[in-house]
Amino acid sequence: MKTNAEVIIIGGGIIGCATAYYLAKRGAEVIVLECSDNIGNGGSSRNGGGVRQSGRDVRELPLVMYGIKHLWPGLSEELGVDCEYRQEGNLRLGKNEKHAQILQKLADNARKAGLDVRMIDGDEVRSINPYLSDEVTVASWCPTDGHANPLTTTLGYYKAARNLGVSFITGERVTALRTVGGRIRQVITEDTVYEGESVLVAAGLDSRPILDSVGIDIPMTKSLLECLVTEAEPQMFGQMLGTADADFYGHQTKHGSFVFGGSSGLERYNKDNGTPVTSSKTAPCICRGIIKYFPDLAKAKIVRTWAGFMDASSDGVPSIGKVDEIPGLYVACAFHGHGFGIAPGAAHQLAQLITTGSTDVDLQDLRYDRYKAVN
Amino acid sequence: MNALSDRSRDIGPFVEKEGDDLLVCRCEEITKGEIRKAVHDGMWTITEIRRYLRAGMGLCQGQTCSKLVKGIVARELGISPAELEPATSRAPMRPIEMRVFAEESKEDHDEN
Amino acid sequence: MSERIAEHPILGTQEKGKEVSFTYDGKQLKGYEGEPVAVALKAAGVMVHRYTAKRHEPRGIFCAIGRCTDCVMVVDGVPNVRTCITPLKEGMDVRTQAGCTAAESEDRP
Amino acid sequence: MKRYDLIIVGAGPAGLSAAIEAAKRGIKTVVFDENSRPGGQLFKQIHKFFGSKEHRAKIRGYVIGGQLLDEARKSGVEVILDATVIGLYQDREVVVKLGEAIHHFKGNAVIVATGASENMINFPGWTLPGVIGAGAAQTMLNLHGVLPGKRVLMLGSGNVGLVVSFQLMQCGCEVAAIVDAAPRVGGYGVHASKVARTGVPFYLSHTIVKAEGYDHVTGVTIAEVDEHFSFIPGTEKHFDVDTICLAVGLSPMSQLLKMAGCKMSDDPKKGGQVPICDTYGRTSLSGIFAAGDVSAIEEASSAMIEGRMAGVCAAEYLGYIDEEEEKKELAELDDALNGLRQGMFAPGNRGKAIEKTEEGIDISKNLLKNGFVAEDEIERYPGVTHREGIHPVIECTQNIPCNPCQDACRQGCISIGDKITSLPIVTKDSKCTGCGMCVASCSGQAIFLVNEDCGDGSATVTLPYEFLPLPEEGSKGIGLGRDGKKVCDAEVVSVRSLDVYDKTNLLTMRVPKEYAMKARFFRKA
Repeated sequence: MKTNAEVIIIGGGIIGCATAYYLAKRGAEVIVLECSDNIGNGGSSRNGGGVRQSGRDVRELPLVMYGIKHLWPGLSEELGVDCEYRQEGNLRLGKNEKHAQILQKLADNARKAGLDVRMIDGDEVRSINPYLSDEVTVASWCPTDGHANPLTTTLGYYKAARNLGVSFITGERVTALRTVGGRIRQVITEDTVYEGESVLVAAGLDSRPILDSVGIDIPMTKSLLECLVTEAEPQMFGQMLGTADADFYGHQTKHGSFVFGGSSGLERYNKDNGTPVTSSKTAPCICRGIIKYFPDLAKAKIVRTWAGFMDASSDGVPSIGKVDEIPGLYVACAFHGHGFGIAPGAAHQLAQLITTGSTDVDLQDLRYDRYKAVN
Repeated sequence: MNALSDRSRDIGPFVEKEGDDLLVCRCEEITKGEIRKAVHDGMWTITEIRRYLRAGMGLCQGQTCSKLVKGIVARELGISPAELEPATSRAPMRPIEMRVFAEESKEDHDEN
Repeated sequence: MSERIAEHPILGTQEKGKEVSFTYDGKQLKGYEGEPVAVALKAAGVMVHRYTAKRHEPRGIFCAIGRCTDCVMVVDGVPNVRTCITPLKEGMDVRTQAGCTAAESEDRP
Repeated sequence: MKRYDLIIVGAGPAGLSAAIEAAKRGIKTVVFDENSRPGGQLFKQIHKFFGSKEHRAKIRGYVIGGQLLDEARKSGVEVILDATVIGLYQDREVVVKLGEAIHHFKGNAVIVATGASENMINFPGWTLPGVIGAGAAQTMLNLHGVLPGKRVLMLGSGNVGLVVSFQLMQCGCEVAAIVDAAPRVGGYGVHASKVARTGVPFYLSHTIVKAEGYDHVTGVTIAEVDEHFSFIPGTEKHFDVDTICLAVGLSPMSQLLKMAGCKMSDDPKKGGQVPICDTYGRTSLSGIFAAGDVSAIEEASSAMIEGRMAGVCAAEYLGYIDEEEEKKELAELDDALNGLRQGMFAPGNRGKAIEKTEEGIDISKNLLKNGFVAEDEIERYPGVTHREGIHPVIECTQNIPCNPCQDACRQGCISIGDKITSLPIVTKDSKCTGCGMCVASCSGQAIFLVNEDCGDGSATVTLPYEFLPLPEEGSKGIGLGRDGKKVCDAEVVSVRSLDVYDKTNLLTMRVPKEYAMKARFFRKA
């Protein structure tokens, strides 16, 4: 088993797998360490599949727009796996004036950053998606948004990276990092010491204790989010959906099933018994939310629910880039529950950063050390 | 770390075999050949196979095929089926209509 | 090709609900109220409950206890209904399913 | 939230037995079951059970189901049917779909007794309508009174395959063959023999090559397999059948326990993924217990005792009995369970090829290969003796925990002794009156009354007969050997159908005396 490489990536989620892939494409030798027995077992396989620009903080917009422009359209072909990417727009729905204000503000900011997103009324919403109920009176509409299958996309990056010679080691929990001569050098697990010239920490919530070993801290909290999936239904619509209230989001998959997520308000307080298990209250709450928006789906059957921890960042956007204080160390974490759509862009730029020292997209706003006291 | 940790372990090349077109997952219509190929694509756990192929992710949620899938994956990897962790169990145990799931009884079933 | 058991050497004659009519792909059939839809169809000689989405292959009863979901049909307009555990009612509209919708006649090979 | 002292999931033999134990100690107990009838698989089991009196031996499964249900109701158990448990969440919260809504319940303790589901095996054509699980056949026949087909091929020679084959024939279906990839019959020899003597051929070391048919099964091809389970070319055999029944084992349905977070293990000896628990069903999670097939595949008789054990443990956990009482009760139940877990089919012997009986007699090779004991093998078993006048011939050749025959004979003709697995012997000076109680009480239908020489060149053979229509006195036909092939002409002397026989009719046929020890079944001409 290989223990030395140019780059060691901690975390076999979509960020780790995709960065490994783009690094390998650039000729780098890479080892990916994943603490779970399964590749992509955190947020990468538990999210709702949005590939979305609208509704995002402007600081992360350039990175996701880069991905949607340059990477997502050809991704299935490039990886040889159907990522089920579908670019048919995103409707963010509202039912009242308060929602309209939230949506308007998000849309205004996004437009300033160069994104085509506009406000539409209830009738126009239903001309785009006739299944939505009359309760929907307003929405923001971004035609270049879309959705994809997070499971096949993550595993597609893994497969492609593995084919390029990247070493993946699962069930390997990193306990500490170690610098040698002022540079990052060692990644220590229970049984093994891995060595690399560069180390990327992309381990979601676990990034925090790992970075702790070299005195770096990225403020994150844990929040348990839930999703559910229905049986296959006839194809109804292609848009990604969300709401101003964030009470549900989701889309219809290529397979025909609907994948929906949502919130009960208890996310931050769910009891943690060590594994992300669903609570008994959330799925019914999500179902009630969906039925209000989509009365036609009332008889669709739920076949499965699941939960995942979101790595909530203190300001809602991730930390991505170089840790200047420790040469060779890079981070990509705290994606705050919307790390899937942005992952190809982030991974692509990280690979470029690690191998060349520069990026096409300015990552300055996403620096790891940006967190300041509010008062 | 376990027998499946080093995903670079050589399990030999994928060779098409007779019987590859045999259906394994009845719900999602996934064949033995697709499952064998997925193992060679690096999907070494039951969870990864499910996520990659949808085998066991259909209406019955793997109640019919899970043992068959396990057997095929184990054979391809040259390990015992018991070494493969079965998929996570998740609610609901049976398909349930959204309108029913949404309807939480207030009285918690009164006796009568 | 199938029939009901008139008298069983151990169980004797089995009690059934009242006789009801239902339609199967538009055809009138009879069965007993409360018995699974699949049983009424079986007694009438119906073997094929649905055609699959990908390979368009026929499927029928497999587990008969609601696990395998192979016997699903479109019942009263709702697809994916497990007929082996759905009680028969007067006037039910039962249709062969193709993929996840009711089969049109051209769906049947 | 509504809270019960004890919530039990599953109203099968284990769940109901647990509920009875708990409720009779004053515990507020509810049982949820997703089916519209309680009793689990018991209501599909129409054969007489094995074991001894305390295991409810020689009572038919569905009757035991009724008894359990009565006892449960009398002890105040609330049994809620059509109640699908959709999840076992943190803090022992059970979420149940009832009607058109979901309900949240908390249990101070929870017993999961969800049973097992059938294993399946795939071959070309296995998705065709007409390929069904053996459980499906049983459900259609015994719960809903409809035939799954007319001509059936059974894959699997374990007890399920054998018992369901017999049930199919009882309803008038023809069983074309029983096929198993293993080289030996997996189930009880007595179950195999009662099927074989009606003429059903056994194909061991054979499996299905393909199911044939366009939109439903019209035929099947099987072939012999070598020791690596590969087909041997040229050994193909074709059968015209409309139904293929799969009886290839069971897996514990343990998903609820896994969802709850119980530590699980994958144990092929127990049938698959099971909760890690102690002998009495205590899982790794406090207050959560498992009982019956969900924790290891066994017989319904064991499930009932395991259920009682879990009920006793829950009672102690909930403070209704003290540890001392728990210990005493469990010790008694231990004895009952150990009584069942003996003999050559005991859980500990699973997978072992046993060559000799506990008495040191060679096991019939023909029984394991073809489903019946050959003529040159049968004489070596202690139940097979020759007497003047009418006497029992007990063709019981394997050590299984079962002893009703011993109590059935008021004359004391039959003895098993203290060890429940011992082969029955016909006592020396006994006086058989020909009452037939032994024939009717043998759950394996392995006892015959024979008068080897009636003085007129003929002999009479009385055999258990559970088929319809019943042949009339005087009707002529043929006597079939243990292998189901014609051995001689036969005439029905009498058919006795007393209530005490519990639906096992006693058919007495007259055969030429040289066939007294050969003819074992009657078929009308």
